[in-house]
Amino acid sequence: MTGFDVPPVAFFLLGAALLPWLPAVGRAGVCVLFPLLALVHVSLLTEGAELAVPFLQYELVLLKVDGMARMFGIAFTLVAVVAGIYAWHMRELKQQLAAMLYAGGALGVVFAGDFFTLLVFWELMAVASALLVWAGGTDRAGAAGLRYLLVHLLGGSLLLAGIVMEVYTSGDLSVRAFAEEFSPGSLLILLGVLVNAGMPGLHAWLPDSYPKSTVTGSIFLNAFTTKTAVYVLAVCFPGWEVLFVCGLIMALYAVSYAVLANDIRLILAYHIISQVGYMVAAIGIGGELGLNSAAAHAYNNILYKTLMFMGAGAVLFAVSETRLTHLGGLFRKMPWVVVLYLVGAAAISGLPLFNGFVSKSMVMDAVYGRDLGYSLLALASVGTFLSVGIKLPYYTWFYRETPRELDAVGKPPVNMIVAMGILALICVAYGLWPAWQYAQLPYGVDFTAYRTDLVVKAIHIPLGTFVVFWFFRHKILGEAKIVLDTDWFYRKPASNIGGLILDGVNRFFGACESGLDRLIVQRIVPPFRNPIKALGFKSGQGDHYDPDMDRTSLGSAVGLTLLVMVVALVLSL
Amino acid sequence: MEAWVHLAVAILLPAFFGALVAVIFPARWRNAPWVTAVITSGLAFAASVAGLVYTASRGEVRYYLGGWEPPMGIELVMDPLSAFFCAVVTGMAFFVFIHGKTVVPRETPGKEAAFYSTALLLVGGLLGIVLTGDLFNLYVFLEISSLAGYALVAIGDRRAPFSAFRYLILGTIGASFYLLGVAFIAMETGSFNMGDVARVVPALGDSAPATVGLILIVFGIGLKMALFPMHGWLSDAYTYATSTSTAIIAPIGTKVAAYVLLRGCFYMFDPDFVREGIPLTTIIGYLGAVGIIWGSVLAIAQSDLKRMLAFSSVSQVGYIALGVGLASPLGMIGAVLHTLNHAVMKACLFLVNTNILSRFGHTDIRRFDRTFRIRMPWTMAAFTLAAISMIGLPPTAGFFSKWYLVLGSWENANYVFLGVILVSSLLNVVYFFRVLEKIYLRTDGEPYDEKNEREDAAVEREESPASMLFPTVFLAASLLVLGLANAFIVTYFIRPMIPSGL
Amino acid sequence: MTMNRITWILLVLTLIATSAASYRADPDTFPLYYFVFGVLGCLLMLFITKGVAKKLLSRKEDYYDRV
Amino acid sequence: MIEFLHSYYAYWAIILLLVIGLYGMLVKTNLMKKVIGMIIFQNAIILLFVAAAFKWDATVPVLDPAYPSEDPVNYLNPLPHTLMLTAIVVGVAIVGVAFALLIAIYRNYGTLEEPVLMERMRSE
Repeated sequence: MTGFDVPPVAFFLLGAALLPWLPAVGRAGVCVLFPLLALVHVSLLTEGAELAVPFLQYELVLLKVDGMARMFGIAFTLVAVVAGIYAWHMRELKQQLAAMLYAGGALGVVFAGDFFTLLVFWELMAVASALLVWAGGTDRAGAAGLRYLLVHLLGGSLLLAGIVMEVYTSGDLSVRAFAEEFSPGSLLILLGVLVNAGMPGLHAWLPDSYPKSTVTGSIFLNAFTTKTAVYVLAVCFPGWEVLFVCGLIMALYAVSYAVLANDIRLILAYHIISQVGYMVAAIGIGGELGLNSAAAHAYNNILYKTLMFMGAGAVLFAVSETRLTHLGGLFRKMPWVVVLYLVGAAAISGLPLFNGFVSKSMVMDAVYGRDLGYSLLALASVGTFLSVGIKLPYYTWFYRETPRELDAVGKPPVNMIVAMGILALICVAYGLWPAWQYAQLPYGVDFTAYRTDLVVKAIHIPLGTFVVFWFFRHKILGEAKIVLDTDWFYRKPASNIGGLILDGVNRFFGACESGLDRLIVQRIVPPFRNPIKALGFKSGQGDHYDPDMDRTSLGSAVGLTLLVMVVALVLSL
Repeated sequence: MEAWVHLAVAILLPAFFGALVAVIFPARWRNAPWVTAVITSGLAFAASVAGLVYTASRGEVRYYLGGWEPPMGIELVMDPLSAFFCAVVTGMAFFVFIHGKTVVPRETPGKEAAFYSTALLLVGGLLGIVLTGDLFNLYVFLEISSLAGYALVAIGDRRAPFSAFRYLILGTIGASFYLLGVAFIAMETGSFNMGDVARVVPALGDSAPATVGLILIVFGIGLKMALFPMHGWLSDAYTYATSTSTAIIAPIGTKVAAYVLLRGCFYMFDPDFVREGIPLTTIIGYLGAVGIIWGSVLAIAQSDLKRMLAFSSVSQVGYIALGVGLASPLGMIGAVLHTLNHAVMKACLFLVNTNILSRFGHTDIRRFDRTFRIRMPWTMAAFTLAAISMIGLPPTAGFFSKWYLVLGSWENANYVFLGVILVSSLLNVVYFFRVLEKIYLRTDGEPYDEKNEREDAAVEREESPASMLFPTVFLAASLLVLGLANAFIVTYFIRPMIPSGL
Repeated sequence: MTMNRITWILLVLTLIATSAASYRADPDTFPLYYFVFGVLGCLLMLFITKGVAKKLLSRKEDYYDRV
Repeated sequence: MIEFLHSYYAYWAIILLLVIGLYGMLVKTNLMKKVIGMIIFQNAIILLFVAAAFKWDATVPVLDPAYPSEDPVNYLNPLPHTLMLTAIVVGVAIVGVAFALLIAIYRNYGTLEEPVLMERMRSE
């Protein structure tokens, strides 16, 4: 007990409050210093520390420290510090503010002890992160940001509805593990959290928006939203069998899209979902090993995924281009970026000596015994290595000569390299000395990562993948295209059907769409234009409501009054 | 204690005094009626706030008019409920009067004195309804406010007299039914005093005349409240009256009727009896629920902003009726809180409507466009905030009253009401976003490009004068304050007023 | 990037060494199981995604910008 | 039956007046006739108060040696009757406003027949 039980979010809110008053350099300093203070603070927090304030008849628990929360808190503050360094050159107040609030929101969620507090920070995250998407500045980013916000508000509403029901049935506001049964409340909460976790079907906001954010914005985006969702799942739904299935779907579905994607930040975005899939599956297994492995994997994932996004950001910063088909041969321009990125890639692929190996092995160990699930996760790791381990770096930095239009490229600033270097160092350190990691886990650990079978497996799968890749390397790149995902359903405007009726799938979608269109345009909208007519009253005549045409006579208004009176009297006597 | 007794009458007097004073100034002093109205309503507001604070901490105040004790004489009673409604009525009147400085002389040139005098009579009548402890006296105040209301509605455009006439016929029927109900209750209990009635009624047991009396009172007053389906007078009256008339009648007129509803159902009669003996509150609640949906649907159908707001009033009054219908502490909190919130929101929206009308000469939603937000940024910001509050998004005030209603419905396991509240929030989104989209997003189908930018740059800012802008923005901002302070308001002002039997 | 002979030899040596280690640790499992898994899995993934999904779901880049 | 009707004849007359008033407001299309219906309706209610507060063999509440003052049966309750004075005044005010509105309507549209009036408002 340090006797200083302040919620860590306070540091970020304080920092955000300071930002507008400072000159540009000072702002960048604040963005590193305050997260650093928060990091120190979080690492000094002792388990069991609690800060509660009364609110109405409830008690809001702003701070509640346990192993799981502490682990996520350290990861979040750590990555906020490094991201602050990475963004040192960036002088835009709006982005800095949004980033601080966003990171603060994530910490608020993690250390929230009751659902109201959690929800408040949850919504803060949604709004702040939408600002980061909008900061992209392009029309596409603007539209994507709006879609992003709408989806998250929907998710937040589901969560709110679930929480209301849950609090009402149980009267208990505290964040806690739910018994595995589908009450309406817990189901709504689960759905709301799964929106943020990126469950396929509810996930399209992620690949839609992350690649459209700014260089630095996507660094923050990748770390917080999905991982807080993982945290909430781990705390509230440990051992829910349905999550195991969800996790498998996430891991495979997203990795398939990552294999197809052409934009490097899109590949990484899909990989967020895929990696979260591992964690969700581990949570679905539950138990100490399951939760430990989920927490460890989330922790490591935050580190190496941020590192990789930083690499992609450096490319974008230097050449303003992120499509693989338009990149190539950039190795000589940014050797350090490549090397550091490859550390991250090795970690995500689970190669021995890197931190990803440790946690991925833990997850696989937790899943061991469920043969189909085990094989499917192994298959997902093939896709992981294929897309971010080889495809992305190969076509970006090594394949063919530098395209002419990219020839006069800028160099990524030093602070970016430094930030990447710090993360790479941590990734390697945790890989070499897994005991450091075990010590932080919420439950006691009885696990050895460097077991022969695990090491062999971690080497053989990438080897096999690499051989196939090399064989087909000239065919895999393909053309500059995009691949439709479920955001199609809300992005494609209703009026455009003609050009789509080309093949089976499209005809099906088209039919659904035109059906919906007909339903909305011809059935749902017109009655709203003139409800009087739609309900069959004699006075309703035109297509649109017209006060003069649709005015009821005075006699009928008097009649209605009498009717109400008579009905009420009859019912009451 | 002694001095505080006069607080009750101190709320009532300024309005009537102002109504008399406003007409005596020579015509040269053009602003004198306005100043009178602002000062007197401000005094009444201050007295109401003082009364609110006093009653919240020290309980009710009784004032015997002329020194005659009830049941012979008439008493004014200021308890937490009536003090709360007084504060709402006078507060709204104060801000709307400030706003009228330039609007009234333009819309009704040469008749400012008559206008303010009538408007103050309206306010005085409404305050009288809220404060009086006597059933017949309430009828008199009801008719004072109604007559002033008919007159205010009638000073509009060509159609206004007819809409005022409709209002008059229906309003008189409502008031007559109320009087009939009073006759039944007086015949059964032998007293016109509400306190006496409340003491006698439980002893009567299941008395048919008293029940009939209550029902007549409730639905007679329901007509004044525009409870569905007795809202036929409302849309025309609000649409064709002058801007300031609507702005003053709309936020407070129906709310005071809601006050009578609460008073009659929960204070004069035993809440248990009203809830279970006769299904009166249930009927009110379901009528409110239907009204919520019906008002929202019709609001979507409107192309005129003012008429849309009028129908939205029908819908919002439904929320209050729904809260009464729940007949539980949470429902009561929701209803009372929504009265306050809706008064502020509606006043703000009608003021915005006036600002738009006075700058652009029309309030046709179909003709709204992007330039609005450049020409009147503050007004549009106020509109947006009020719209968000109407929809009920946190942390604006509108969210919290709906929240209590949702909690109340959930507690009563009334899923119909729950569904209605959720569906109506969606419908609210539809009709408000239709406007917001035009103001903030719509670029006529074209992508936003340099041409638009140049056009936008050519548009000059023409915000309303300060006398109009201040009340609008202040009310909008207070929505946020009310939202954040809702826990305080509920704990200190609303909880003390919940009757013991509820 | 080029893959010269030495690199390939290194890869094969790694494969053999690790397989041998695996065999020593547990003679019952097939030492090259995960290598084959990697090869087949990669082929499967490429086949499914490129062959099926890309035909059905891929669009020009300005797909969403066209009205 | 006759007895029942007889003992409550004042109320029957009042109910009849109420119905006539409502009928006027409900069915008649001429706005002036609606106002007349409204007047009848209001006055019926006033009569109800007057009738209800009256009792035979009692006097006004002024002390009279002929009537023993200790027995309240001998005196009328004056309150309903006096209150009705106010109600009559209110009623007159309403009628006045209604007529003023009718004049304004007639000036604007040249008719007091509701269907014609609505037709003219429509064609504007």
